[in-house]
Amino acid sequence: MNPVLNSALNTTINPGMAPVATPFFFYLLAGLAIAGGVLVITRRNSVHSALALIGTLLSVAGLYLMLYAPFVAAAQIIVYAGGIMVLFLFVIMLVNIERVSKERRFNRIWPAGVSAACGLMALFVFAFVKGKALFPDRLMTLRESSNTQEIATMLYGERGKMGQYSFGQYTFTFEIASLLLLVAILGAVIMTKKKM
Amino acid sequence: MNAPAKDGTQDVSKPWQSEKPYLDSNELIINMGPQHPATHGVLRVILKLDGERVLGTECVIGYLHRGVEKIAENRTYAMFNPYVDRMDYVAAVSNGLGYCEAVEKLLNVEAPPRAKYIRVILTELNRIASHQLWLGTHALDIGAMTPLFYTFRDREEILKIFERYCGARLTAHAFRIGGCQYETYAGFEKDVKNFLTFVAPKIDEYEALLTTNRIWLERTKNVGVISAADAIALGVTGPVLRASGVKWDLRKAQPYAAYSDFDFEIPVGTRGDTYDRYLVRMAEMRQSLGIIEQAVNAIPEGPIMAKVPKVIKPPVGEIYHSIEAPKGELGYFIVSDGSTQPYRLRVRPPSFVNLQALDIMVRGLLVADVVAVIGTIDIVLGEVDR
Amino acid sequence: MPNFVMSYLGSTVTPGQAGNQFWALIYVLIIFAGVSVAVVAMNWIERKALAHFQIRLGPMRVGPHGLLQPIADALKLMLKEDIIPAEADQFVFWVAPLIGLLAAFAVYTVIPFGPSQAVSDMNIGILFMLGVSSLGALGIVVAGWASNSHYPLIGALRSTAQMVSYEVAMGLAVVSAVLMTSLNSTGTGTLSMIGIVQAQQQQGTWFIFKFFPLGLLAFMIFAIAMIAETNRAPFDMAEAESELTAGYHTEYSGLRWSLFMLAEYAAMIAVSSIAVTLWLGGWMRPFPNLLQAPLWEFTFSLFPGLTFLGLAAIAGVGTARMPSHSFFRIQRIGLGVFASLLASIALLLLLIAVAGRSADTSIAARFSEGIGYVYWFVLKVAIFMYLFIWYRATWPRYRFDQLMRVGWKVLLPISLGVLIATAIVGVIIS
Amino acid sequence: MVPITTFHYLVVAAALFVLGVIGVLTRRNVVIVLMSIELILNAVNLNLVAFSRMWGNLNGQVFSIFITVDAAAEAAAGLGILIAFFRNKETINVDEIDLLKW
Repeated sequence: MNPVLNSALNTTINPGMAPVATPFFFYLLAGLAIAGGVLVITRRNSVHSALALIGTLLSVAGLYLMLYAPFVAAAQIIVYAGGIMVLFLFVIMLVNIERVSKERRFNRIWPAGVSAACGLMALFVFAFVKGKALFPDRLMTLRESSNTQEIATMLYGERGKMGQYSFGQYTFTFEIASLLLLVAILGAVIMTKKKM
Repeated sequence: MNAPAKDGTQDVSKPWQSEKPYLDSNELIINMGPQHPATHGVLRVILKLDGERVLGTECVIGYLHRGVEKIAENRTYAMFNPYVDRMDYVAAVSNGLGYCEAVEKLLNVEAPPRAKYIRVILTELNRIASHQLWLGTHALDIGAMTPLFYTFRDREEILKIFERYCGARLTAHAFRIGGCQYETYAGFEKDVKNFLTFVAPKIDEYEALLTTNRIWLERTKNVGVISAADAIALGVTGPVLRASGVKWDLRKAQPYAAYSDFDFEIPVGTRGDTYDRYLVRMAEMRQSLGIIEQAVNAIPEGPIMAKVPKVIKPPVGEIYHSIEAPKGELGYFIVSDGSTQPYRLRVRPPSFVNLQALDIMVRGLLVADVVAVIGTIDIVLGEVDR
Repeated sequence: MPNFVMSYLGSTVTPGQAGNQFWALIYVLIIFAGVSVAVVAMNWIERKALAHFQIRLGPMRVGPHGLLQPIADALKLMLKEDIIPAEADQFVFWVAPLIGLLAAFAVYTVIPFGPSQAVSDMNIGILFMLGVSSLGALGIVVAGWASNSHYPLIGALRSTAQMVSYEVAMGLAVVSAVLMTSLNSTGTGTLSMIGIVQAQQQQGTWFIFKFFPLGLLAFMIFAIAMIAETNRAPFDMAEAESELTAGYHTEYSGLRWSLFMLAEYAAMIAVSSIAVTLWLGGWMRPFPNLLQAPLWEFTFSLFPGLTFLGLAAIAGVGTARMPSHSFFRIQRIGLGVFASLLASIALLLLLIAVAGRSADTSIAARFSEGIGYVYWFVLKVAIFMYLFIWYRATWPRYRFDQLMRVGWKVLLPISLGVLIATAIVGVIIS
Repeated sequence: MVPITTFHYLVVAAALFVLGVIGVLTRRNVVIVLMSIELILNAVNLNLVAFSRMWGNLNGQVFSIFITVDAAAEAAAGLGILIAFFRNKETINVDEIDLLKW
C-alpha cells in the first residue's frame, strides 16, 4: 500500500459536520445530471440538447456544493453555464441548424459505439467493486467557509499578509492556464475572421 | 417590416428558410417599408446590405401622389390656393406665400408693405414650427424621447397664433393673391412678442439637452456627410446645402416679401454631416426670432390687399418664382395662356430634390444610421409625392 | 411556538447559515413578495416620472393619479391571448422566459438587506451573483431563437453579445471592490456580501470613497456596465423600434411577455442592490462611526417613520386637491384610504422607534434596528432606480457597434487599470 | 438512508463519462460531439472534487478549475474550427469532414 494512502486511512477521522444536504438532494441532483446527459446525446434539435447540457451543468454545480466546494460550483456556473453554453448557443444559431436536423442523427456504426461504451462501463464497475477498500466511506471534515480563502492562497499565495509575497503552490500553473486561454482565443479569432 | 424581398424566389411563408445562413450573409436586400416608423410618412427605401453595411439605397415614392399639378390645370388661380398648403403640410404658410407671390409676379402686382410684413412674420413663425417638428422626430429616431415633447409644446404656441389669425392651425390658407385676406386680430403683435420671449429660452433647453450630449455627438458626427460639390451637383438646397458650407439663402440672394428690410445672418456649417445640419437649423431658428422681432416692431400701417381684379386672368406668359421654404428652395413655374386657369403649373419641392442626396450620404453607413440620415434631410412626403 | 419565532427574530445569523429551511423559506417568500411589489411600484414610478420629465402627466385615469395602472396592466396581460408563432419550438419558447426569470430572482438569495436579514450568507456571494446574472443572457438567446423569425433572432444575438461583453467589465469592477475588502487590518478578504458590508463598516468608509479615485472609478464602471447588463436606457438596442431589428421579445405576448418585463425589472433591482452592497455600504446608515451618540442613533431610527409620514402627507394633499366632481368621488376615497394606510404605517414605525429607544434590550429595539437596516438599503436602491429612469429620459440610444466599442475598448481597459491600481495601492498601504 | 459516500459520486461521474463517450462515438453533428466532450470533462471534474473532499485537501478542487479553463479553451477552438469549416462546406456533419485539405 503506498504510504500516502496509509497515512490517510488511519488518521483519526471524526465524523464531520452533518452533511449539508440530506441524501434526497444528492439523488435528485444526480438524477437530473444523468437525465440531462441522456437528453444531450439523444435530442434531434441541438438547441434542446444545449438546454439539457445547461441542466446537467447546474445540477453538477449543486453536487459540488454538497462536496463543500462552493468556489468550484461558482466557477462552474460562471464559466460553463454562463460562458461556454452561450458560445454554443451562438454557434448553433449562426450555423442555421435547421437543415442539418433533417439528416440522420446517429451514424451507421452506432452499435459499435454503444458496445464500446458498455465495455467501458463494465470496466468502471469492476474497478469500483474490486477497489471498495480504497474508498473509505467516512466523511473528511472540510470547513466550508475556509476553502474559498485557501484556494485563493493556494492559487496566488498570501498576498494580504503584511507584504510577505510568497507564491502559492499553483501560481505558475495558473499562469500557464491563462496562456492556454490566450492561445485558444487567438486560434478562434483567426479561424472565424472573414477574409476582410 | 415585410420579409426580405430577395431577387431569387424565396419561400415567403418560411422566412426562416433563407438559403444563406445569417453567418456569412452577403448581398441582402431589406425593405424599409412604407410604414416604417422612421420614414416620416410613406417612403419605401430598398436597402442593399452587406451584413450591416449599406451598399446602396433606392427610394420608392409615390404612395402620397395626389396629382396636384394636374388638378391646377382645371382650377382658377384663386381656387388652387388651398391645394398648395397640402403639399408641405408642415410648412403650409410658406407654400402659400410662394404661390401668391408667383401669381402676383405673373400679374405684375405688388403686395402692399403691411401685407408683406404680415407675410414675413407668419412665414418665419412657420419656419420655426417646421424646424421644431424636425428636431422632435429626428431626436426620437436616434433614441432621445424627451425633445419631442419639448418641441411640440412650443410648436403649439405658434399654431395658436395661426388659429387666431386665420382660423386653421396647420394648413393655414393665410394669404391671397395680392396680399392678405384678414387684418391682424387685435392682440396679434402682443401675442407674437409674448411668443418671442417664451420660445427663446426653450431653444436653449433643446441645445442643453442635445448639443453637448456625448451619445448625440457620437450618433451624428461624421454621419451622412455630403460635400459642397455633390450638394450643388444634386441641386440640394436649404439647411442641407448650407451645412455643407455653401452660403446660399434665397432670402438674401433673391430677397422677396420685405426680407430686404431686415438684417439677419445665414448660418453655415463646415463638414456637411448630420451634426452640422442640426447646428445650422438651430441657428436658423434663432435668426428667425430676430427677423420676427424686427418685423413686429416696424410693421407699417396701410391697406393689406392690392387692387386685384375679382376674376384673375393673367397675361399670356410664364414665370418662375422661388422662395426659401424651411426645407429649401420652393419654386413655382406657372405658364398662363391668358385664361382664368393656368396652362401648366410646375412645383419645385425642396424635399423631393434633397431626397436624391440620401443615396450618397448613406453609402457605407450602418442600417441604424439610415434612420438618422433620413431624419436629418427633413423630408415631408406630401411635398415629395405632390 | 412564540419562542421559536422569537429565537429567529432576534437571531444574529441568517436563516441560511442557521440551516433552518423553514425560516429560510419564509425569508424567500418575504423577499420575493417585496420584489414583486417593488416591480409594480417601479412600473408606476417609471411611467409617471418619465411623463413628468416630458411635461405630460402620465397615467391619471386608472385609480387616483394612475396608482392602479400597473395592476390594470398586469390583468390586461394575463387576459391577453398568448400567441405562439407557427413552427416555433413549443418547449424552448415556453422555457425561455422562465430562464430569464430564474436568473433575475436567484440573485436575491444572496443580497443582504441587513446583517442577519438575508436569505443566506454564502461565502461565495459575489461569485454566485456574477454566475447567475450571466444565466440571464441564456434566456434571451433561447427566446430569440425560439421565435423562429429573422429579426427577433438578430435582436437576441445582439443583446446577448452586449450582455456578455459588459459582464466582463462588470466582473472586473466587482473584483476590485472585493480586493478592497481584503486590504484591512485582518488581511483576509471575503466574497460574502454580508462580509463585504461589514468590512466597509470596519474600515469606516464606503468603498466608493476608499483610495479616492479608484473606488469611485470602479463604481462608475459598474454603474455603466449595470445599465448595459439589463438592456436599459442608452444601451437598449433590443427594443430600438426605430432600428431595423426588433427586440427578442417581439413574438411574445400576454403573460409570457410580462414575465420578460418582470425579469427585466427584477434584474434592474438586483443589479443596483449589488452596487449598493459593494460600494455604498449596504445597510449602513450614513456616518455610523462619527455620529455614535445615542441621540443621533435615535434620530436616524426615526427616518423610516418620517419618510412614510411624508408619503402619507403627499397622498393627503392629493386627496384634498382632487376636484369635487362626482366622477372623482371614488378616486378621492381611494386616495384617502391609501393616505391613511401610509399614515398608519408611519405611526407604527415611529412607535417602534420610540419604544426601541426606551428599553434597549427589548424586542422593539431589535425590531427598530432591523427596520433601520432594511430602510437604508432600500432607500439607496431606490435612488439607483431613479437613475435608471433619468437615463432613459435624457439619453439617445447608442448604435450597436459604438455600444460594443465602448464595452470592449473603453470600459474593459479602465476596469483592468483600476483593478491593478487598487492591488498596488492596497499592498503599499496595508 | 445510507450516508452519501465518495463511492456514490464516483458512480454518477462514471455514468456521465459513459454518456459522453456514447455521444462522441455515435452522433453525427459536430456541435453535439463537442457538447459530449464537455460532458466528459464535467465527469472528470466531479471525480476530482469528490476525491478532494475525501482526502480533505484542496488540490483536487484547484485542479478542477484548471480542467474548467481547459474546457473553455477547447470549446472556443472547437467552435472556431466548426465555423471556419461550415463557411466552406455548408455542412457540420462529422462523416462528411473527410478531406485533409480542401
